[in-house]
Amino acid sequence: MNPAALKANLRDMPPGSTLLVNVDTFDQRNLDKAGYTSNPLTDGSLANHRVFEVPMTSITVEATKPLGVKPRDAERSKNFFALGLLCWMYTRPVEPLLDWIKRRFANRPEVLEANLAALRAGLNFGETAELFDHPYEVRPAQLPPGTYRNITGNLALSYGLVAAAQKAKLPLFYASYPITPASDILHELARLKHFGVKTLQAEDEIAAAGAAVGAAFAGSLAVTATSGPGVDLKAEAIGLAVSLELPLVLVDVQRGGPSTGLPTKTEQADLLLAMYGRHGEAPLPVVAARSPGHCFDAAFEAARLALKYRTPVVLLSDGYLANGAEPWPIPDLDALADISVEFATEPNHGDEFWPYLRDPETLARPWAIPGTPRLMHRVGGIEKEDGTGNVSYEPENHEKMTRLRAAKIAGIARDIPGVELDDQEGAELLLLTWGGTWGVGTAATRRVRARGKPVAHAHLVHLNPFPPDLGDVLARYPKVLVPELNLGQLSRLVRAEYLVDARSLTKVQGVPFRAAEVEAKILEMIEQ
Amino acid sequence: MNPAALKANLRDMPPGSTLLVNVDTFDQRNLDKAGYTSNPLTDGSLANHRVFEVPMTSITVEATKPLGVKPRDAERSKNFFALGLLCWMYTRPVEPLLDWIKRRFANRPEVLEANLAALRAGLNFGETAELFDHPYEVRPAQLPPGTYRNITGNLALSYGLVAAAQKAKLPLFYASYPITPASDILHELARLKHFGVKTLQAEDEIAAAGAAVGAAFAGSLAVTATSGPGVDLKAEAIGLAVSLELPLVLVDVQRGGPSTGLPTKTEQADLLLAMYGRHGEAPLPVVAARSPGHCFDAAFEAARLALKYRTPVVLLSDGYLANGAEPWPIPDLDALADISVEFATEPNHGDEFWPYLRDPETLARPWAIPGTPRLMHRVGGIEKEDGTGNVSYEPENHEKMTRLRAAKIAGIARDIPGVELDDQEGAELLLLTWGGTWGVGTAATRRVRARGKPVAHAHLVHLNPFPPDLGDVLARYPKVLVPELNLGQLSRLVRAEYLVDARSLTKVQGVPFRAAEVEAKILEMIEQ
Amino acid sequence: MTATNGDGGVQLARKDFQSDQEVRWCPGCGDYGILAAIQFMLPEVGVRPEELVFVSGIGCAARLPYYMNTYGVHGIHGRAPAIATGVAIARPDLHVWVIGGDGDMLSIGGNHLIHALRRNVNIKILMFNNQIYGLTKGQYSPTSEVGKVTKSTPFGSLDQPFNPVSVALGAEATFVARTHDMDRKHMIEVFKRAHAHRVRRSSRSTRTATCSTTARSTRSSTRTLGRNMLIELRHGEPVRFGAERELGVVLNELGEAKIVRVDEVGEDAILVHDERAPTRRSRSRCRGSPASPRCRPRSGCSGPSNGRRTRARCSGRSPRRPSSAVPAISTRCLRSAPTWTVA
Amino acid sequence: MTATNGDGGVQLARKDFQSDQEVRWCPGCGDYGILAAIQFMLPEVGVRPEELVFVSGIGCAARLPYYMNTYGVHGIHGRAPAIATGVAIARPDLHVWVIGGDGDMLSIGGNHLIHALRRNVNIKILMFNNQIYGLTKGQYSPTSEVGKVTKSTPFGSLDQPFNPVSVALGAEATFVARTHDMDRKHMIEVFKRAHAHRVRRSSRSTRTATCSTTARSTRSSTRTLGRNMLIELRHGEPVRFGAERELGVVLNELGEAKIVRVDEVGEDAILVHDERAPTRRSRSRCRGSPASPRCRPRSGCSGPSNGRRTRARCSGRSPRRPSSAVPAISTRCLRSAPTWTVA
Ligand SMILES: Cc1ncc(C[n+]2csc(CCOP(=O)(O)OP(=O)(O)O)c2C)c(N)n1
Ligand SMILES: Cc1ncc(C[n+]2csc(CCOP(=O)(O)OP(=O)(O)O)c2C)c(N)n1
Ligand code: SF4
Ligand code: SF4
Ligand SMILES: [Mg+2]
Ligand SMILES: [Mg+2]
Repeated sequence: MNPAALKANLRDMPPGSTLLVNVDTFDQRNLDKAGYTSNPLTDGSLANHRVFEVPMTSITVEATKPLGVKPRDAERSKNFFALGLLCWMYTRPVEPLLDWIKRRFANRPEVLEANLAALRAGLNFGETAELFDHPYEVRPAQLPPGTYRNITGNLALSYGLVAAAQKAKLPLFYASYPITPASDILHELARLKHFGVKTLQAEDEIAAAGAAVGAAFAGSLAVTATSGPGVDLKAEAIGLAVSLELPLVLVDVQRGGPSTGLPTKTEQADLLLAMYGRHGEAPLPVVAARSPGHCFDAAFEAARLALKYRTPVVLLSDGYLANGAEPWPIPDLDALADISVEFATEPNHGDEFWPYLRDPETLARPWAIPGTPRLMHRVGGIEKEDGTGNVSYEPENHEKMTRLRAAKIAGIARDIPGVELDDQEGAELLLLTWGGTWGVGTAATRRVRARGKPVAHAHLVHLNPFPPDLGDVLARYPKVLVPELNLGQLSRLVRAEYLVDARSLTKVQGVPFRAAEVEAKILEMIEQ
Repeated sequence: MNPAALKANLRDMPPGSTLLVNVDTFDQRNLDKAGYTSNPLTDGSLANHRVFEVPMTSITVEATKPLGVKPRDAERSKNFFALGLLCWMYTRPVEPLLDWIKRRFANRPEVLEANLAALRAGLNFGETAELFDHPYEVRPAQLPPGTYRNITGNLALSYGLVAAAQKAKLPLFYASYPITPASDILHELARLKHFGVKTLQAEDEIAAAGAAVGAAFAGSLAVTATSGPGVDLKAEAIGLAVSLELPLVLVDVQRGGPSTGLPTKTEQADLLLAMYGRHGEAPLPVVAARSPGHCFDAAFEAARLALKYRTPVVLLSDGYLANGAEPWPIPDLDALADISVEFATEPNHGDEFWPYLRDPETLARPWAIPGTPRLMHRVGGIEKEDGTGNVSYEPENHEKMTRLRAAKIAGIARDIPGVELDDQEGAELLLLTWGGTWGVGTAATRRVRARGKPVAHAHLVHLNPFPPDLGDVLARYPKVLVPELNLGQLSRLVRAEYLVDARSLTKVQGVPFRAAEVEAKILEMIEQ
Repeated sequence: MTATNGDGGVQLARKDFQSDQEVRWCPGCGDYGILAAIQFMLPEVGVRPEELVFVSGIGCAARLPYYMNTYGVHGIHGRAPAIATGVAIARPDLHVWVIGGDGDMLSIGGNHLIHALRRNVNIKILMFNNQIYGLTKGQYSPTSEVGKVTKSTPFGSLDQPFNPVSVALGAEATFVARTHDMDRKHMIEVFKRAHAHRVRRSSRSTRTATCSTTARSTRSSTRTLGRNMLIELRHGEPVRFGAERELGVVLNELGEAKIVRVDEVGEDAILVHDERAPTRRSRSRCRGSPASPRCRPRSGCSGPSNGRRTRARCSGRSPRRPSSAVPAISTRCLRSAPTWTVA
Repeated sequence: MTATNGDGGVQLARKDFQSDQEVRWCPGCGDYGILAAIQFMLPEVGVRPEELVFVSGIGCAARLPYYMNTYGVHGIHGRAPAIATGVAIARPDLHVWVIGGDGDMLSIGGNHLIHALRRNVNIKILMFNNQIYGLTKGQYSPTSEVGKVTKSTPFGSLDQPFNPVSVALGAEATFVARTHDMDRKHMIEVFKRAHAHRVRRSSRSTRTATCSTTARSTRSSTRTLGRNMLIELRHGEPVRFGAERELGVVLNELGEAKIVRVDEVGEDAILVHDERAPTRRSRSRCRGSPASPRCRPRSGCSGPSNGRRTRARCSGRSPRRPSSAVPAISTRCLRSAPTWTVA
């Protein structure tokens, strides 16, 4: 789009839609011509849309130059550049397009070549610049009353962290290393320093996690975010945080793996990594967002658990949620829970301060931050004596501490809501979703019910510990189906925990399920 | 021990026993006095023992100097230094000893102080120098006929790797970063360069794993070993090896966790990490050694699977096996299987070479090493097109490749032996062990049977994939007990896979089970 | 562009080193020039495609191996020097080149880089320094100048950048050079010297002949960047530059480099470049002077260019808990985008 | 050893900085001296225990925080500079010290070290350089000299060591000093300067006042290591050393440092040390000269001392598959320990 096209079409674009603008055309002359008094790209008026600013003209000119195409003529191939880029973004096959172009311009070989070059340049631009987009399947607009804005998952997650810090009355410290599709959280938070947010672009993911541990020790709400490969690298520092029992949120915006995999595509294949990706017995809570807007709530909840139980928490998002957008009812911040915690200020054992003397209910240890007189203490990753926190190699103590750490995390089950269950009379099959498959799960449930077949749907936000009643809920249905964008990770956890024959519907294509796919599988299982 | 004591007592020391020698006394004069013509510490004559060389005299002198003790008098406190060191090594409580010393020397305060200082110096030396020892419970000497030597797990593992390289007709490339209790593998292999072994002490564990990937690409049998924290760090590079489908062995000599944990103590808590400690769907085979000598066989098997299926393999050992020693029947190298694989030498798709064209049976891809004309190709961590190996973002291709990688690993089940089952008529309970609990499992089984109660014992060397008949075996017993030095990791895998109510007996004390503990649990479960 | 192999006989050409994969950098990206220089250089030094391994990390630059008709590993971010070390130790018969960007090599991969240099492994390392993270859409890198406004530093970056040559020399590198993507001739010359730098370890009689090489290539899309922006250093020649070579470098008594007009101090006063002198180290540091051309990265990887340029990471003293002076995130902020109401 | 706090009034002593934990280093280890120097220095600069955070990685040196009655984090291997960066950014009001060994800081932690220096974060880094891995029982470290025989290098190490000062300067460190565990006075002086080095970021008007500091401390157990082995550098003074201060350092026209007899060249020819001159870099590199004392590490952490000293990593050209020239591991080898037979 150029300024004129933007002006003409903007009112027809629903919030959350994606705009591809040709920045090369946004010069003063064109803006004036279109009747803009300020540049819409910078004045915030497009904040409700996902805007990709691409220098289409100049890249097309460059791309066709080797063919001897003159800049003026190249301009005309620009649309093919845009087409190429769209193919990339929506993962559409290119071959039919190529055939069509070849037929269409068969008798004008120079134009054909130029258009093909432009198309390829568009495709390559998407790949090279790691552009990321999937249309988030917006829920039908039967929205409850309220005030909405459009929001992407990454932005909602950023706001959720800031809100949590505020409700905890703590500064927010955010350290990370850029990686698709998590980078935007860094970009968003870096702009919010006036809210007491400090951001650090670290030299790598290990340093980012290390810095977060340091900031947590120093009394901040410490957060680090990354995607798959970065989670691998942070494992050791997260294990340290488990041992130090310090609050910390690790955000994993999942993408296609293994290894570099499909960096711009979505997947849900890091659940078992979140659960078990550290050496030794190092349990921690795992929370997953279910929609772009829910990233706000999930971030808030992750921070709450981290602070209250002095533990690192893994918050799972994915590329689909992170870059997808949906209408979001703007929360009333005053209505959000107070999640503040007390720093220790006094010795807790006679004249002494014992950093591992636990709260009998939460099993959390006291948080005494540097600068507090009389509470000086040292913490480290070597096993600690129960209570004093001194280094201890004593066998029984290690057993005790290992079980205490596990009990602390397991005990969180008492502090989280029961299963979100959408039951239906006569349902024999339970559809169990987690994370980004919630949307398609609700849609598929609706569709199955519309066919007159009963089905129940439960969704898990908390993946460790599970809601306390999950075992009971599962036991009520003879059939359990878990649709997952992996090879069956939640189903393994559920099977091991409850010995329930949970079946998987798996898909690993870098794109979300379609409702019809889940619907078909449900119907098939109901028939069986 | 000084030279004289060594001379006098050596013949009474069974092979594999631990010798604590005071190096300060091994000067020429003392050696001559004891009648040694060469220094036994360096001439190899103690190779059958675990020798700890400790400068006892000088440390004791230094430790007592602040008390004003003269060097000559300090000498006499030396035995208390040795006592302290022994307490550390055998994880014995110190308090009773302290009480005894205090009573014993109550009326000679200077001597008391000196002895206490020496005792503490001994304890601290053990901790500071990360000395590692557990007495390995040697099996009763009903050994079958054959030629034996005494061997520690780390040495057997090193030899197993060298033997595998030889039987594969490949050079062995070993890269690692020092860490207790895995360092000795580096020390051993560094001495074997005359067998074509190349060792690299890398700058960290990531670099060690990266170098191993490079060496594998270049055509070596590539191995990297570490312990818990190092496994965390290697995750990303191992994920790369999964994606590149290159042979590589990752050895994890498990120790007490989480974080730095108990670096000199044993544990079995990295099984789930080995299984799931990488982002995305990145399955790989897992093999575990069951005794010090078996580390040889397990290393050989890990190398075999890695080479044949072009995959990284995790080989699990633990501190108890690594540093424990047992009599070992020296294998006949000629009798070991030929595990050599062919490098690709010719284009495999017309004139082209396709690096991801698989062997239809093993699903392994060809291994074409640099230097081979006409087979130039590029591999990378981005998803690859089936066959050509070119970068591909195509959804169906990603699904296909993800399932192919999983099928390749799952297919290994056809290539491994069935469950090692020690059944007994009438047994209702199956004791299922893995790794270092094999020894105590056999002992407990013997003890239960000696009481006239039937019990069956199965041991798993292959943890992924499981032996093909494991499901059938488990189904035969109403009760399954899994003793583990963790919080129940194998039992989770078995429950998820077979929906069998496998119960755990867990212990996390940094020390192995005692046979009586396992026996008691078996009896308890039999009664139920 | 064919050449005769040193062994005599074998004639290879640029195309022998080009793979069948489409080059996917942004049109106009400086990486094209570097790729071409490598592909022109290789036939001239007489090495066969199968003897070459190109190892890279992740980033735009790190795509290069795909475009070479040689053996290649596109590895993981930052670890290319480690992977290459494994290749080179396992196979001293190969020629191993390491490719990466400034983020790949100096941020996440800094440790592997300095250790590879120190170890003097038989590899050649090319860092493509565009002073930005290209692939991830424009965050500042360890070579970005102070104050740079990028997506991750909307108020300007605070960190002192590395001077890659200083880092390499501080890490005991035995061959370091810097060249420029717009100067194909100089690039090819530098790459040839890198290729030839395969010495025995100094005076010690090691049997594994190893060396390491770093070339630094700055990319630019602005074709207007002229010769007079660069100081070309040649062994044994006075350090002069400028359109008319009217400028030169002198050393003061402390060993600091200064830029002067040659006619004011006389030709004899001008420093003569000595590759082996330890003060080359000082000269690598004429930062901010024309010696280090400031390149405008390609549109594809540039950060926001019109943000406000302030330099504070956080505002003022930082209380442990936000005091009332630190505004709380407010409903107003969450509404900073247009809102609508459903009734 | 008490002192008056700068604020006036508060009197603290060494014991106020000593924790109740037993110090567990080997008797005679050089780390004791460094610990004592820190504990003597702190009361003199007037800082309160609760304002201090000691952050370390893993290793013998890294145990130090346990012995300080301050806040402390015993972190994970190599990551202390990163953890400390988090503490310092979150809390500019604190005094943050980073402690680690040569392996911790320069091997696994090299990248965090150079980035912490480059970023000029408000931390002070002390590296205890014993040129060996102490805790893990004696493998060579990145500062071990070429040819060192250790457990992991039975035939002698091949790798060129880092010069820590060069690495730090190459990484844009703003304060670098080297001192010695046997010289408490000099140590305390250096630590005090490190403590004081808390400047505003050069000329830019940043509000967060940050700086970083590296002091390097070599340990030695040999009490005989005398003054005449060291060159002490003092700003504004000629660089002279030796028992009688009879030796000195001059700079030749290339900026290279040379050791000369003072009476042969005259006092005026001797280089005057200027802390701010860029060629300090060259002088950091008088390696092998008396400027870098060779320390024998403590028994507890020394490697095997009587192995053969050969320097090859592998024997000769390295064929892709072992040829017949490479002996196969044999039953004889597996039997290299005494064997016995059960019949
Ligand atoms: C472990 C890991 N962290 C982060 C990333 C994301 N990432 C890919 S390339 C890159 C930096 C690219 O910058 P540079 O190395 O300078 O190369 P350029 O694209 O500028 O050529 C980053 C942060 C990744 N792929 N892996
Ligand atoms: C990730 C990880 N890798 C390896 C180790 C094992 N390790 C502990 S300390 C150390 C090196 C000690 O050397 P140095 O840092 O020089 O300290 P010193 O003991 O000599 O004071 C190593 C390799 C570890 N704890 N963690
Ligand atoms: S994003 Fe930048 S570095 Fe990457 S291809 Fe485009 S211009 Fe080149
Ligand atoms: S092993 Fe070495 S560094 Fe460690 S305490 Fe002993 S003497 Fe000191
Ligand atoms: Mg770059
Ligand atoms: Mg050391």
